[in-house]
Amino acid sequence: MVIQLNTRFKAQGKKPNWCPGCGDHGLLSATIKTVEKKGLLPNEVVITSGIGCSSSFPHWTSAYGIHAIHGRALPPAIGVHMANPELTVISVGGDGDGYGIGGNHFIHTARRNPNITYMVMNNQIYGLTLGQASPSSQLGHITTTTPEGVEEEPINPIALALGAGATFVARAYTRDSKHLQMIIDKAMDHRGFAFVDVISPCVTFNKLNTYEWFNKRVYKLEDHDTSDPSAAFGKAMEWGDKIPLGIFYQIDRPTLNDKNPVTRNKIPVKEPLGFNAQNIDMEEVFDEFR
Amino acid sequence: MVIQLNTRFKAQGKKPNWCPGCGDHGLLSATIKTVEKKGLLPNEVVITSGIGCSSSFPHWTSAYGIHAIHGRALPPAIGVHMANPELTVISVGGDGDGYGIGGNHFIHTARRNPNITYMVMNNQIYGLTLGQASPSSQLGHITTTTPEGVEEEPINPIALALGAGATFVARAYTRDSKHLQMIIDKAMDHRGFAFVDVISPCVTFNKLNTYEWFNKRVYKLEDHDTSDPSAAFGKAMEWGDKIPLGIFYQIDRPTLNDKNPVTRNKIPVKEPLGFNAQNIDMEEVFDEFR
Amino acid sequence: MSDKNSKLPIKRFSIRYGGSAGDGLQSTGRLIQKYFNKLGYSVFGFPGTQSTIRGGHIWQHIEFAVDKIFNFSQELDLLIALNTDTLLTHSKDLKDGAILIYDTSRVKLDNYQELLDSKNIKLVGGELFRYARDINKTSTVLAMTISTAAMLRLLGLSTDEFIDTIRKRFVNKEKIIEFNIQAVKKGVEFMNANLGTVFSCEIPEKKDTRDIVVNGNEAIALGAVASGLKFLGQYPITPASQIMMYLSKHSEKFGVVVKQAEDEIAAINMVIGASFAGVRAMTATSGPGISLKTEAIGYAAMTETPLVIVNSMRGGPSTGIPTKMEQSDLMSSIYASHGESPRVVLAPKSIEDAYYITIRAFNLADKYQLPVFILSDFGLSERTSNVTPFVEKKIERGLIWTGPTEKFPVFKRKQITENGVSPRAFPPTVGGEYILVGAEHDEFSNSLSGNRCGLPLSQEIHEKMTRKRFRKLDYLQEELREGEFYGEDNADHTIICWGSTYGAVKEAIDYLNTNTDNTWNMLSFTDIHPLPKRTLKLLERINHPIMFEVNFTGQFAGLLQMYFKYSVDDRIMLLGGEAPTASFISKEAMKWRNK
Amino acid sequence: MSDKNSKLPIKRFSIRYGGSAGDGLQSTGRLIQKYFNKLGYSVFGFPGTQSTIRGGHIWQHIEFAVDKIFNFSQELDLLIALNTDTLLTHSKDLKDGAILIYDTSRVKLDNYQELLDSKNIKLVGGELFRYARDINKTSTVLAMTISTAAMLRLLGLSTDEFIDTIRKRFVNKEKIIEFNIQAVKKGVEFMNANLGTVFSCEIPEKKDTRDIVVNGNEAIALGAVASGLKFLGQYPITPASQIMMYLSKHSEKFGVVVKQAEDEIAAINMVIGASFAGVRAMTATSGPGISLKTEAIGYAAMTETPLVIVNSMRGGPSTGIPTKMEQSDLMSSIYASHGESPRVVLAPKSIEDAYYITIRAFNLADKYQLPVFILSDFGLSERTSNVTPFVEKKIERGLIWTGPTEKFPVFKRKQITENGVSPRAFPPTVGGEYILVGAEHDEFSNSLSGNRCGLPLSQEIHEKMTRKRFRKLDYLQEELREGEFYGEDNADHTIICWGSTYGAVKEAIDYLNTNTDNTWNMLSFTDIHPLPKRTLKLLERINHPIMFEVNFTGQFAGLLQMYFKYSVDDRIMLLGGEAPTASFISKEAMKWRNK
Ligand SMILES: Cc1ncc(C[n+]2csc(CCOP(=O)(O)OP(=O)(O)O)c2C)c(N)n1
Ligand SMILES: Cc1ncc(C[n+]2csc(CCOP(=O)(O)OP(=O)(O)O)c2C)c(N)n1
Ligand code: SF4
Ligand code: SF4
Ligand SMILES: [Mg+2]
Ligand SMILES: [Mg+2]
Repeated sequence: MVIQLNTRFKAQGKKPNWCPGCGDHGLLSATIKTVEKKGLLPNEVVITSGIGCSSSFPHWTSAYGIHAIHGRALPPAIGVHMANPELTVISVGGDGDGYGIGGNHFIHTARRNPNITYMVMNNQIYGLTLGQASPSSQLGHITTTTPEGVEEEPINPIALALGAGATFVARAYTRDSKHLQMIIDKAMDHRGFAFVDVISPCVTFNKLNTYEWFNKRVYKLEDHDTSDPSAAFGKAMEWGDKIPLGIFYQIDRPTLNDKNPVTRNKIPVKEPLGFNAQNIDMEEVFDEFR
Repeated sequence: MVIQLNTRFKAQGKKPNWCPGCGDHGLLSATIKTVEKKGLLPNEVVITSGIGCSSSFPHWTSAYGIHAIHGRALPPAIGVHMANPELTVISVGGDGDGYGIGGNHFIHTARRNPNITYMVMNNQIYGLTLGQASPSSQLGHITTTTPEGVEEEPINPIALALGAGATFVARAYTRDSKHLQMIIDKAMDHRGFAFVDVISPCVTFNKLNTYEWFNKRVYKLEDHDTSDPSAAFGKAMEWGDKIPLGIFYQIDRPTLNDKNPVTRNKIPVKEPLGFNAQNIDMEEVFDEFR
Repeated sequence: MSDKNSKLPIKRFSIRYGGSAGDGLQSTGRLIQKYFNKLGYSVFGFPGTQSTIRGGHIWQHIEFAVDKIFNFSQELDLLIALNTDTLLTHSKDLKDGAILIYDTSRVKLDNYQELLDSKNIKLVGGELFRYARDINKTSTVLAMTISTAAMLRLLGLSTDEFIDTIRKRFVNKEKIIEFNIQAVKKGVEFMNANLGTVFSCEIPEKKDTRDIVVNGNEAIALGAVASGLKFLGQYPITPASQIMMYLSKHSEKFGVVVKQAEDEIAAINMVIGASFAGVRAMTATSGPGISLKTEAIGYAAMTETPLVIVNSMRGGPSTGIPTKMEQSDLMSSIYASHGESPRVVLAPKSIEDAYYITIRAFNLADKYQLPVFILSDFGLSERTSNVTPFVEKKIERGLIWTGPTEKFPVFKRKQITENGVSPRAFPPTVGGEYILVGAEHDEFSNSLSGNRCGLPLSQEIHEKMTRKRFRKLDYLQEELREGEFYGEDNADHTIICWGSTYGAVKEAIDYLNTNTDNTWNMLSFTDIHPLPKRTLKLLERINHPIMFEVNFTGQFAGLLQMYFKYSVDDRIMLLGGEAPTASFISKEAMKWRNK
Repeated sequence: MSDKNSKLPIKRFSIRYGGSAGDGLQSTGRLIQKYFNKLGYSVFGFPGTQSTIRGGHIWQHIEFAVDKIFNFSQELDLLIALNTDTLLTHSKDLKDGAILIYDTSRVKLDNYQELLDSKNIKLVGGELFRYARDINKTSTVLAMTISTAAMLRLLGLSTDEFIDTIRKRFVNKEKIIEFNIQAVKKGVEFMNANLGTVFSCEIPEKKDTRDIVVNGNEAIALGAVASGLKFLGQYPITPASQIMMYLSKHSEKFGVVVKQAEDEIAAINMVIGASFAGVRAMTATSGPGISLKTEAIGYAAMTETPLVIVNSMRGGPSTGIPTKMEQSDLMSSIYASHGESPRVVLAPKSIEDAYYITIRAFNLADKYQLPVFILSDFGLSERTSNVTPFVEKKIERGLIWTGPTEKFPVFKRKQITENGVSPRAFPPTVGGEYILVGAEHDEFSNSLSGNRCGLPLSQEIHEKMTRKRFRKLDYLQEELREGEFYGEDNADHTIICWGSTYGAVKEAIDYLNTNTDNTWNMLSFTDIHPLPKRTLKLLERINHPIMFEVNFTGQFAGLLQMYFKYSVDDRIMLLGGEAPTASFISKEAMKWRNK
């Protein structure tokens, strides 16, 4: 009985249940292409997500995955990553999942700088629950919970990530698959927490921020100093007639595992269990208590 | 039986149980002075907090207060504020409470822009639980949970507040009471969410970031354009040999209650209860279901 | 084909539409019910939803009758199949001789032919989606209108009133109205070309009804407004989102601040703040949200903050089966939060009851200053039915202190009283200033967790305060509703149930009493916790108890054992997400016939 | 004063220090216990903590004896008062003729003089804090050393070994050692000038003991490392923080990744991820943290992810009395999270047991793939005692799939098996790829909540999977420990208890059997949920059951009623935060004497 090594990331026999035209299809295929191009194998990759249309993402791949509870894509990713730093860990989710209920994990993961790629399919709406306003819904957007239009300033994911201390901050757009793949590629190459806000339109519930709406607004960052926080923050403020795509900010900082007393030297999952197996002298341990 | 109107904000017969020298004493007295100077009355003010040494703050005043659960100083403040927009609402807490477990409420309250003043007594440590690292503990700081020193980049509260879309962002220091009072005064005058990161040293558990440490580092922002987000962000990055105090950023934006369909016109707590009392024709309401 | 003379007379008729998410089953379903309601029939609707936005299989049950319907039937008189999964899921429920309308291009009968034949099903096939596209290329939902009009023709009912209903629904959307009118015509033609009118519907006596067609969520929302709700803090989640969506829509008019929070924790803590400030406040969610609110629920109980919490239960645990029905959150509602804290749990039995129980929930919360759960479920929140227009009830805000009185010269927020209830004051009441606190505290709400914790007085206070908080339950249980019997007196068998399964069990009891030689009754509960002490008297009247609840571990049975030492050893279990029907319950109950 | 010839012989001696937060009671307390341990005595320590950092009243109990101590005594032989609140709190517990050492400038005897006189208390007053300041101006904690040395003098014990203990504790801190040595001298002088040596301590047989002095938290942490813990996700909270603090300290050496999370939700979800990746993982907290973890607990149960969750209970509800003891989270541990999900709840009875139960917890979690609670409490987590050095036990990791086998040729993460346990695979196992999911799912862990939810197969799967998950409890209950009797066989009265109150009840049973004409025994439980089925057999051996648990609603009694229809109508209640003592329990139990 031998198992064939699978090199294809596309799930066999399962088809995404996203609406036709949903932006999420775009991120899925760009991700599959990128990881395959990088020569990764599905068994070496763990994809975590929360809950939402977008968060069903792991199911459509053949990698290992954690379809966690709502808003909690990142903490299990950290757990996986520290338990076995050799695995490639990717986290995905929606704007509601990642910027709404999961917002705290987002900002704390950013400053921790684990070597994880986090991509948020931002459709500025709660898709799975049928179209309520999300924290990134545009001011004035009329949704099922905002009959007079959204009254709260939307979250600015790029600015937030910068403010939280992320070391790689980018935006991409599912309609531009080449660029998206390039960004995913760079994000995955980045040592540390790489965050990508992925514009991924919801064709069913967001009739405002449509492909057409974005097509005429997006442009690619050029001549931009990605190491300058103030410049990055200035660019982050741009959202309206012009919407920049690309890498806003990238710096080098030791990763979480570089600094952790255990993971800087060891792969925890490969270590033996217990005192004796680890050659720890129990008598010495007990001496503290005498 | 007549109750004497109390104009003094200091709690009678209760003394703060903070350690002698704790920075929190400074914020308490500066706040009391400022609100009294503004002519506010204790019965018109509600102070909310979470859990921590700092969060016992409301108990030492004679105002109304909500000593909420850990990390949840802000949501009840929003509830109070929207139920009765005539009240003055102040929220306080510690760095663990506000930037750690409560981080998500912090960023979402910032973008919502309710007319609330939020002051965080930042001592870069978990005081009440006896000295663990907090999210704002300095890199390398040796605490009871970081025997080799903090390994995670600390949160930058000013940058985070800017990234989250706060309309008033400032830093003050409990050792400079005059300046602190000035900042509290301006924060309370600000229409919208006013956030103040208050350096408030813990003399018992933080032996690193002491008064001496701060005294030689703090300086006051001058010639700083408080309306420029990039400039504010640049200044926010400053933390080390030089630590700026003052207002980093302040802009005018409609507040939550300005835009809410109910609170823009009404004081909910003063409205009559039920359909008929509100002169709502139930038949008309039911018509939708016929 | 022209109408035949001898039509089948009907008093009750059950229809099921099956299709894909996105086919518009639920919205058209409501229209059809409004139509039958207008004609004076009792109507009942129930959706079979999925947590997928497009594709998959969803369904909509619609039933109408001359007499009041308490629950939808398992057996179908008519099945309208817009996809093949409809047959997979529902063909087993077709009655002998029932009718199947189906889309010939989407539905493959092959695997079902034998079954359909054996049941003598009348087949009416047509290219419903093509007809729809012929009217308007992009609007596949017209297939629903076409099949509905075909159904009306089958029943010999006028389509004019149906068109009126459509007009009202789409007021000012002339194009849509026009398309629908064409679709109605097409549907009638289509049925005329097939079976024509087969049934003769008994005409209800009720005319010009003022009944309204609402679902459980709407009933709760309306009940909350009638109670004086001013603040709703909520985070979207199936099947509770609709409460927020409905109240948002009318936020300004109803004077209800609706705050969609960043998560469920923020939502309930906002509500606590609002309640502290003096307004009536509520949060609504389902299981996952309740789990997140757990800590705050204990805080509300400890601080004695009135709060109404709607939990619309769905299949669990965890994400579970989020668009299906289960009654599995009973114990977790009673025991949510660490430590010991009192609360009330009410489980409405019907849509009407959902409205009135909401009013009771607000009154109990205010009078006894504690969190009150309304335990709805997917089956109740999403079912629709016609109900008599709701009326307002007395609002009781409990003990509110606005200044010194003889009894309360000084304000002590947690004053220890006989029934455990203390006065509340709202800011800016002068003299009422106090700090709400989740640590144990004295009568003035001064926290003990600082300097005074550990002194002998703090032990005494904790014990006194615990007793005070729980004493409220002793008093309030007296005003709770006790279980309600229905069926034969002193019956051989009693089915015990709680909450939303009331209607299904009731219909089962009628069936069992008619169709078996045993006598049957039911004892149904809505006020679950604390169970009124006099419940034991009711239980003692039972000869043979059978528990019916939609969960695995038998939670309510466990409560009866724990609180009354009353054992129910026989139970009917349903697990799988579908709401119960009378025929399922009857069939299961039959096991004990003559035992 | 010089030593007298006739000294009081003692076998057991109880001491209480009372002072303010910041006086160093707890750290010196541990030193003193290490000292007695070294001499071969059994020791027992218990702190009376406050959630205030400075000031307030805290205390430290220290007891030593020739024979094993199971719990600290209520009655005191010696009270060392560093503030007046010490008298307020503890003077009532002084034995007749006991000794009071006190600081004359801080302690006002006035209000207590009468009581002290009536009890013939020997007073030894001195300016302990001034003596301390005389040695070193800033180090008031030296007052603890001074009074301790005075105590040793009183007992006629050598101070050399005590100085050794100090040297070891402050190794390389010569200044501190020097100050302490001066303080010891001062203390001896002080006592010589007062009572001198009053007692003659029986010398224990045990010599050169290798026993260690640990508290419950440390025992759990050590047990976890012995079990192969690799990942601890935690957020600070009393009284569980110490677990994280101890493991952080040795993180590198023990190979345990310690991640202090941003909140309890992140902590447990990190742990879930780590467990998924194949390591043994744990989270620890107390009530408020458990409440926040509620949603993830259900997710772990649903996804069958092994997990050890320490809940060190404290006084509730809400913030409650955070530094006091209560057993009030039993029901909320069993029912935490919406829907129905299996879990195991173990409550260690002693410090030794805390270590060994932790190992069992990890083995059960892995073998049955579910969350296992360790229900400690403030009383156990913070008590200290000498225990035999712990030994390692077999580690059982359960069914792990690393490639095709005859029995499992294809990997199905949720394969339905006889005992409900399915194989697990960890990344990067080839062929083991699967998605962990909280929605209901099939054997391959494919989610049903998307397109397949609502089809008949999904009902079937939900039912099968629910049964599978709960079947694990049926199997595992067989390997759980049943209740343990102690005391007279077939006794007149049986005190039933669970968890950490074991020691206090045990001592009470001894007392009652010696001092009453009734016979008494106890039935103590550590494995609480699921209660082994054979428990009923034990219960049937009881003549008159009395329940003792430290909560208000009688939670364990409720469980016995619910699961075994076994009624315990008499109970001893303790509420107020202080850990129980044998004399409290005996006194209460006496009520049933001769009944
Ligand atoms: C604790 C909890 N609260 C609420 C929900 C309901 N819920 C599921 S998905 C979702 C929002 C999803 O929005 P987003 O993350 O933007 O994903 P999208 O569907 O738009 O891709 C919500 C509120 C839940 N599953 N769990
Ligand atoms: C849910 C929950 N988790 C943990 C705790 C324990 N706890 C109380 S205060 C605190 C940290 C306080 O730190 P900070 O907010 O910085 O306040 P400080 O004491 O430093 O002023 C913690 C972790 C709690 N009370 N509730
Ligand atoms: S509803 Fe929106 S987000 Fe969800 S699958 Fe459809 S298009 Fe995508
Ligand atoms: S421990 Fe620190 S934060 Fe707490 S009161 Fe003392 S000085 Fe202040
Ligand atoms: Mg979205
Ligand atoms: Mg702090």
